[in-house]
Amino acid sequence: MDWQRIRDDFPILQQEVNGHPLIYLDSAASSQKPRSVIQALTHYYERDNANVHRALHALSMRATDGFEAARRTVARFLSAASENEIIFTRGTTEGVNLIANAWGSANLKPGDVILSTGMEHHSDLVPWQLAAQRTGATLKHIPVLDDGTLDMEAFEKLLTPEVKLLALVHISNSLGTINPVREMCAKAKALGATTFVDAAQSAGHIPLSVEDIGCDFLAFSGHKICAPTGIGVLYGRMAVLENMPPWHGGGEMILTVTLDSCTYKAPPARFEAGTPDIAGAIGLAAAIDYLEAIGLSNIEQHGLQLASHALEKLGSIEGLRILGPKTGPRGSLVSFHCDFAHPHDIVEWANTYGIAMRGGHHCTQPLMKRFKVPGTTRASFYLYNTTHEIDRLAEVLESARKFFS
Amino acid sequence: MDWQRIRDDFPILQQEVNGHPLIYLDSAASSQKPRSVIQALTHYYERDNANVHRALHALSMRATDGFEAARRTVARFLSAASENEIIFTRGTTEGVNLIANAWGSANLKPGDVILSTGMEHHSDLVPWQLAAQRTGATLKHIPVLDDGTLDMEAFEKLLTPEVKLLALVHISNSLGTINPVREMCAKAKALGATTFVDAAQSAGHIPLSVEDIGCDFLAFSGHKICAPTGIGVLYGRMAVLENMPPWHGGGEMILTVTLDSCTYKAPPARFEAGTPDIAGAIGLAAAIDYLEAIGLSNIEQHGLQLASHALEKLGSIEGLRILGPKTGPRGSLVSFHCDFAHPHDIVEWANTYGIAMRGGHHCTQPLMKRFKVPGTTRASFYLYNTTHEIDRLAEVLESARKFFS
Amino acid sequence: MSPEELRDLYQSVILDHSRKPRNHGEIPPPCLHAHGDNPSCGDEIDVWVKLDDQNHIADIKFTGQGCAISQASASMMTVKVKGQSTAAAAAMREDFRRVVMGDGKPQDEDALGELTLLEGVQKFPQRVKCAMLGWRALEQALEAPAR
Amino acid sequence: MSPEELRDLYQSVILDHSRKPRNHGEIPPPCLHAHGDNPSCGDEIDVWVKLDDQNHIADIKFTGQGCAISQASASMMTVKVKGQSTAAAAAMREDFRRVVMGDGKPQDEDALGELTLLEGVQKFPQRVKCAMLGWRALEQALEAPAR
Ligand SMILES: Cc1ncc(COP(=O)(O)O)c(C=O)c1O
Ligand SMILES: Cc1ncc(COP(=O)(O)O)c(C=O)c1O
Repeated sequence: MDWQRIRDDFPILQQEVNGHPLIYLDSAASSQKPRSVIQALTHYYERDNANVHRALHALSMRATDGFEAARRTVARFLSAASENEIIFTRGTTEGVNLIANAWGSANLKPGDVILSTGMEHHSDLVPWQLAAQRTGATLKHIPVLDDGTLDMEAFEKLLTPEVKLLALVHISNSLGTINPVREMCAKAKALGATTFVDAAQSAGHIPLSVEDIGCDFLAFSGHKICAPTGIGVLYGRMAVLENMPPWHGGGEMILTVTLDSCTYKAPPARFEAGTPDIAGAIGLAAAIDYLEAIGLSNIEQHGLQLASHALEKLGSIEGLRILGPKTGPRGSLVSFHCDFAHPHDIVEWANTYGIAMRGGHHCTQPLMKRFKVPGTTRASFYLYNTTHEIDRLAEVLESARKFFS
Repeated sequence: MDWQRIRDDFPILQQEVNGHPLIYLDSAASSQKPRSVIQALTHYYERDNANVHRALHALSMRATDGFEAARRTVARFLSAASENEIIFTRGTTEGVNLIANAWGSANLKPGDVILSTGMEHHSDLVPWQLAAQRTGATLKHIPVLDDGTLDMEAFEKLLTPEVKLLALVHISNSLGTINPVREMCAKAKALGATTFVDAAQSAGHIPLSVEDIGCDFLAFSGHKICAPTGIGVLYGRMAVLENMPPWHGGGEMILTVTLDSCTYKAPPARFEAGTPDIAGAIGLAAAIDYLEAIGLSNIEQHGLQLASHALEKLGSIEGLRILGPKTGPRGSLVSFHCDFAHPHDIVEWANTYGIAMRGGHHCTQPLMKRFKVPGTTRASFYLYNTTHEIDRLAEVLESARKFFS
Repeated sequence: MSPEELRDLYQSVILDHSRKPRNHGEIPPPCLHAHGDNPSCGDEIDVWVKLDDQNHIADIKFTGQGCAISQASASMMTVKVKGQSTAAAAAMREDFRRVVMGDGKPQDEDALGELTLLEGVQKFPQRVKCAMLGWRALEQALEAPAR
Repeated sequence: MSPEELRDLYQSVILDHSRKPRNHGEIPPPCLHAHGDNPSCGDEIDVWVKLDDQNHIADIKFTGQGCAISQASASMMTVKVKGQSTAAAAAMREDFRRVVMGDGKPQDEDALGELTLLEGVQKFPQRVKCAMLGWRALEQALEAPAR
């Protein structure tokens, strides 16, 4: 795989920032888009755009075909049993809220436990806090160990028959930890719990199969896997989806409506009220096609290589402490604390040299408290990054250390 | 205004369908996009794309600036008092659901009345049915008269002190009726009710001012006003928004989070959990700029002229009955019933001649029942349509009449 | 789609059935009945069936509303299945599905008779469910409990 | 942003204040106190103030955590406002805001003294709220009920 050539597919990378070639190390926040995805949007708007469903004119049929083909592409991408298990959302956050509301309202009651972890993104934490408030269920968290992995002993203890839902992140956006979601879902399912995996950081980075993971729900965001902003996916096992009441009401999710009542369509339509982000779904399919042409296993390897290189290079900088696992597989990001400067000062410094990173709590405030840091600086990688860029980052961090110390 | 020239701004219109120049008469379902909007998307993805907020690197700052500038553009477009009254949604449907949930859960109780009309789109009906079920409030509907206008005498009677919310459509997507939203909101407000206007069919078609209408909430969809799919707007008066609990939980809507609880940001952030459709918002601003450059009053006049022309031309076809007001101002669409053929046969016939229309219930099943039709055929217009296209439609409908009779 | 293909879709026999549906009406109980609809477009067909003691369709009627294709197809179906065994009707349904979807040759083209005129639907995939609506209702009626 | 502008932002005086904050710590009650934070980045400043009977700032201390700009700015602020009247402190805050936002000339540049070194913030608009954080906390403290 010629990773250098991949960079040519991304128009945005061909620019200078503050007089330096852009080094984009913020893909965990949002990824860049290859030309083929941008063209899929342009093509759609210049040739096929119309509203979907109940389509009898040519444009509307083309738009509907493109939209539903995108659903099939996503189903294949996740190894879902059927495309009807694919619900289009705005992103991971909306997916979690959908489950917390539609599934939660029908399945949670006082005494029930929602089991989550201490390393969840706010988007997989706040919806459960709200669901707990509404339903009287209790929210519990599997603690995080010093090495950034989950306390599996504590998990075994917390996993009681009261646990109705296990909600956990696949790859932590703040630590890079890869959680053993398959084993954990299997244990939870054995006790009759429903399972949700937040795949915001794993989708598009490693091969992903809901069949293999064995979860009931899984969510990810298109914008993090080379697709447009505004589109995401919630996968739900049909046996679970079928028994869920709707959440958003509106056009396209109903069968028949009178002024007083209505009946609902089967999933996925039941959960897709209103005009969807048609172009976004088509762009998402283009992104998946792009990633699959390169190969998810190749992308995974490349990502791991970048992370290992960063661990080594950044790990040797004085006063810089990397959070999360130091050995073994990890997500393609490093999150670190510098004793010589605050994350914002580091990010500002790096930006002056054309390097884009993110500093702060990364929407994981409880985790930052757990590690007693006000925030971290995070360099996150994707298929278009190179070890050379990481070398340059190390140089710039070294210069920051000298300047701020 | 050279309306013929406007057509050149829309790449999609330069195509043939089934060997005939495309005549797109389905803008009430979704509008086409001018080149400037498509370019705004391309430009964003090729130059500025990054996640917004907590932005310290160059791309992220540009993305944040673009996104927040779009909010100001929308605020100006609606004459809102502040850009903080603008919440980005996926579309009208999500906007209604947001109010029905966030506002509804805090403000509706048994005995309260939600007053709506018999001509609402399912998206402004089903969310209120669900809210009524959840809260014990009662949903009532202002009847529709034979001429397609609201029964204003019935409105006066239905408007009791129990009415906590008036939710009504500005321009009916199935009739073309323009409701007197200003007067109705004023009367409802005088009784202390909160007011919502569904502007899905009026935004981008006529000048729109929340100050003038005097409503508390107003929603519209970007995709119907030349903007990308996946983006929409909910306007909320700050005094009302401030007192609303959140709905979706997640990143970006919280101030501080512990594992057990959190505090929320002020509006609009409180209602925008997760990564928003950044490119969509920027595309929406480009669409508004485009429409404002042409002038909303000009667009309104053009739309009325097209509707009048269609009333005249189609009205003279034997066996064709037009629904909705026959005189005075109306939305830029005509919805009709043909005694010689079913809407789907008509739409299919027209499509063969390159004409795109929609046939069916248009997500207003109760209204179809009210007018005792299984559905209608709808020709809907926008700034890129011409009277010549309507003449052609009349010819094709005449040929359908001959064929099917 | 050319105007020719459109005229193929709406052949005069088809339009004739849609304007003057055969076997239109209801059968009073006891009989088998099912309601079929395409919620996405609003087409509706109700089918009433009376079986004899050898499981032959002794009588069949339908009512409904919708596009010419759905109504004509239902009308033509009632003509063809009347007097047939339920097994023969099921075979005919499968053959008819092949015709309208362009999904291989029907097993017994002759049995379909003028129903094959609906093969124009092949060119209009979004109309397949219109053509199949009556047949779906018949299938459900045959599985329904007698009333 | 050039490295030169960055060095302007982080002048040695500023870094010195951020590394060795002046007036660091708490004042025991009775005093005025406020907590300020930038939730979006996590910076925090607590300010404690003791007024004398002529409404002059007899003592001021702060604690906090965050970027060099927010902490240095707070430290420099405490040095400058100590001994000043609350009115003078308010005028200084407004002048300082002008400097960091590049929003016109300050009324009394001399009073600001080394605080003007933070004018490099102008080039980094997203850091304005960092520079203003301590001042916002002071403003709130002066409006807070004594405790
Ligand atoms: C009057 C009206 N309200 C609401 C909607 C729903 O809009 P959307 O599907 O974009 O959410 C529509 C669009 O079909 C409409 O015409
Ligand atoms: C682990 C994780 N979960 C959830 C989210 C939320 O995704 P989105 O903002 O796209 O809804 C993110 C992205 O920041 C994430 O990293």
